[in-house]
Amino acid sequence: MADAVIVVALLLVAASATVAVATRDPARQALVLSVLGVVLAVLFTVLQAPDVGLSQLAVGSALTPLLLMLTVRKVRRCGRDEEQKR
Amino acid sequence: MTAVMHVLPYLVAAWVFLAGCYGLATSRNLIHAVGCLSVCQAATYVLLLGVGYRKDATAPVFSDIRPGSRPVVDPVVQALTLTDVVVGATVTALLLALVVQIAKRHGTVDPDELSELRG
Amino acid sequence: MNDLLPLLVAVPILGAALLVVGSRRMSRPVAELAACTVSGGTAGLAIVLLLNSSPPMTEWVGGWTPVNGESVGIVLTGDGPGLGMAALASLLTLAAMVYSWHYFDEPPRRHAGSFPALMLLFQAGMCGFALAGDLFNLFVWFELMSVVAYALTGTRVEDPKVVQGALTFAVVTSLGAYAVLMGIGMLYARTGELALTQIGRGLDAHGGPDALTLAAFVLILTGLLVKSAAVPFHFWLPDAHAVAPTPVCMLLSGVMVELGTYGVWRVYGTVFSGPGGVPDDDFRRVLLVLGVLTAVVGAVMCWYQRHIKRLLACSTVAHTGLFLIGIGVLTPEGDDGVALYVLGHAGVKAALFACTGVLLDRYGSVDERALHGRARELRPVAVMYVIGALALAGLPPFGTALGKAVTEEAVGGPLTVLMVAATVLTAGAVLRVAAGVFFGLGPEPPGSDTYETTGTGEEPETGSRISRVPDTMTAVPAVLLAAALAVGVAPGFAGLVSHGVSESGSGGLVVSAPHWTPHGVLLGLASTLLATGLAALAVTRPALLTAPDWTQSLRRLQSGHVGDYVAWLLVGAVLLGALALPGVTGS
Amino acid sequence: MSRRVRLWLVLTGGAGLAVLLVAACLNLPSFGGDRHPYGDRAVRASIARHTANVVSSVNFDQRAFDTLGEMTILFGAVLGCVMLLRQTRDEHRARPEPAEVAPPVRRYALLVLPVALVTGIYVIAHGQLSPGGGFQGGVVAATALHLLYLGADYRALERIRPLGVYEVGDALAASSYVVLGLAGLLGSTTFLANSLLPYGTFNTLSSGGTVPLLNAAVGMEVACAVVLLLARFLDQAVEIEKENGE
Repeated sequence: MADAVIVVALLLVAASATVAVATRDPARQALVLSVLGVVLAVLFTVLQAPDVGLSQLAVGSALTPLLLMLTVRKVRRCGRDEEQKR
Repeated sequence: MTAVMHVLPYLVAAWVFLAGCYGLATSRNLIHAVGCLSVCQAATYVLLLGVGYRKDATAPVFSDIRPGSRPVVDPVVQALTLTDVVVGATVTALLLALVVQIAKRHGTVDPDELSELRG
Repeated sequence: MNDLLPLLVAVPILGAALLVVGSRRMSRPVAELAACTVSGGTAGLAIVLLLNSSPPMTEWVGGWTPVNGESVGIVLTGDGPGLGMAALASLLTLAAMVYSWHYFDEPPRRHAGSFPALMLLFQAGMCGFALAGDLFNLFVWFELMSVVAYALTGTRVEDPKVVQGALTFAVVTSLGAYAVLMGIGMLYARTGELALTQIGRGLDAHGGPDALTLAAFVLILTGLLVKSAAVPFHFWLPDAHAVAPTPVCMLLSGVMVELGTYGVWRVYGTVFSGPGGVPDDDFRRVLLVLGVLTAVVGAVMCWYQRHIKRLLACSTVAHTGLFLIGIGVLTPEGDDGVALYVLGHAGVKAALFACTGVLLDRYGSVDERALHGRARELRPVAVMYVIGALALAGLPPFGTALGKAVTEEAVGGPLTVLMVAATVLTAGAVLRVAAGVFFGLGPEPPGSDTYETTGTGEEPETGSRISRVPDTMTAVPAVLLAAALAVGVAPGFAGLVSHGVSESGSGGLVVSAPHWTPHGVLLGLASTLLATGLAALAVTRPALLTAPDWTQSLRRLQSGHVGDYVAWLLVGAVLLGALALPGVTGS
Repeated sequence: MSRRVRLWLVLTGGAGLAVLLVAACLNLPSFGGDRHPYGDRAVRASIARHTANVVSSVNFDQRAFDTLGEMTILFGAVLGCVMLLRQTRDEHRARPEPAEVAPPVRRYALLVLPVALVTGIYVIAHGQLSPGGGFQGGVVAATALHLLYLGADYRALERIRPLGVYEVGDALAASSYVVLGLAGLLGSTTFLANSLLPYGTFNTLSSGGTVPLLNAAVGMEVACAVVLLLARFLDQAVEIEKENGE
């Protein structure tokens, strides 16, 4: 039983990582990355690492995507400024 | 099932690492590239924790089980991964700070269009 | 005494943290003075420890001394090479901080301490890396060193080049670090240990090398060679060095890159040199092939640069190749030679960067052609530049010359010729710059071709162009050159270095202390003469030296594109694997 | 290099590396194996020092030196971000308009905020007992504060977030970790030695000697650092603008 859960979690990690790489739009990628973060946290919990799971949940599914989204926003604003100048 | 199970976590780690490298090398957007780098790093977490797993063992926390009553998984790799997670977040932050500045100074985040340093 | 080892890391960290608190109310000179004091104190401690490092010290942090040969703690190795690198890093940090006295005009508001604090953290990272005796701890300090270096490289965010160079540096190095971590995971899976020597023992206990050993070797070496900028992992280095502030360049080129090479030496010697690791022949093949490639590519790239900082950076690449060759022959003499060479090179290269910084701040340019004949008035700098270039070529009795001579003797044969050629080419390029920029020799420069980085239009790092060169900016390179000279002439110094290296290195084999031989002196003089001749030729008959087509394609590879560099990193890892493969399949 | 050539290079390199990694994976001890010498020793050492959460014992006692490095990386990254994302000469600050937030979102955010904050602090405090500790709790607490941006607006966030205080807090937390290490050196001759305080009763808040103190220092450091990092990025995304007409 435990094995089956681990296999499912592992496959989900592989799948969401692949999707994250294949998603070329950074805003969407940030969302996929936060899904990857959650899936990783689940995997870690299944692998009996609640400590790491907790920090992955906080960092991987909240902090990193948040930073990515803020960067996307800033970059879009810079892009708009460029447009205006032209 | 079991034969695959013996190596599956490692293979997943290798796959994730290579997928991240592929995305990083072929990326058309630096923000996307930074995301891919954090995918690469996820591979290291999977590998480390996979290495430390012990079948039918519990988490290395003795707040609700008596010490020695059950086998526990390897706590050392967990500590290493914990360090790694924090390091990963800081590297991502620093890289994104640089990307923000690139967007400001170059007006683009497409690596194909950055042409200041050559030859 | 060994209990003081962790202080080499802790003191700069504490200093940096307190500086950040204090500098909110401190004026800049006070903050900088405080930082210099901390850095200098650490350097002093490193030297005191270094003098007491025979026999080598080990320290189990937190008092976790092994019980029955097993420990759960982290070990630090305080042997000659480790403490030597820590002392070198500390002294060079001090030099860079003195050099950058009153340097950047615009620290972020109420963050006057940011730059010196980051320099202190850089110092802590380098000291930690040099002392690490535990593989994961090595990774942690590797990361600290890298993270701080990215920030320092990107300091002048207003310049588009700067942010681009810093980002490529950061991406490539981070990927290398993750490769190291994958390798650590594999070694931990096999041996269940993290201390370097324990891992080595665990590998030996398991029997001959297999695919896992090979993969771990490749992954870990990839990360370390990215740091030491070996071909084809070197692309980040010219980009980062061209854009980093001068004091940071002094550190990057003078000691951080060398720490990567040191890491290769340390990890191979402790982890992979046993029967369960990678056989000697294969390791020799890996390092010699990469070393030769690196030396050739670095030297050729160096000759064709016009951006002076980039030129010096490429010369560092070439020298990394020479260091790898020296280590690669796997003899105690080779190790001694490289140790001396690294010390001499650090002084000379940092001095050359410091002098280039003066040009940048005085004329707002580091372009060889734009500066042609403009720096005639800077006599002292010109003299130091020429001396530095000659020392780079291997003019006795500089430390570079002694190290080069000893290494050349250890490698022997065609490799000696290659070493001479590489130094002649890089030193010739620096001499050419000196002749053109400081003495206005040669014809007026021709127009530029399109595919290259020029050094014009740079912002001076002092805010506005300086009219008078501050004393600190000329005193520091002078002291550094004097130190490089001292490495070569101080009686008994070479013997001490050799003693320290042999005690920790290849089985405590004691060899005769390296010393000047007639052969070595002749080789050094010959290199110097050739370099001077080459520079003279470049100045008088530039038409003879037009770039052949293949160098253009070599330069085209240096594209500044992150994706390219990552692709090369993957190819390089495969190359490493292929070079080390025979020994693994053979046994 | 053209995109095509790069793709070929990546595929060649990737394929080679893939072969190497797969071959290595087949040689790794099989997943779930029973041989973990270092891990077993760490568990024994942790119990001997009355630390119920072995991961905390490894992080803050046995391998506390790693954590020093890790905390310093975070500290350095914050300094670096402050430097890289500073307001440069050609930029100015634009006051953001007070944003209209939908009332349900606002209620939800303001409700969750204290809960998340308390959770974060709880997680830090129980680091040596239950899963969690300085890192996790610190990140949770710091991220929680930013719910205020959702719930109220940027100005409200700026009022409760005097960055100077967090900067000082960040640096002081980092220095207190080192100072605790130095106390070990003075008190019992080795840096970061955990022998100053009694190990306490197993499974209580004060158990583990210096582990809870180091844990708290790291918690504070992480919380302040994450607040500062997010603040820099928010600044860039919301406030700092390029001067017009240059």
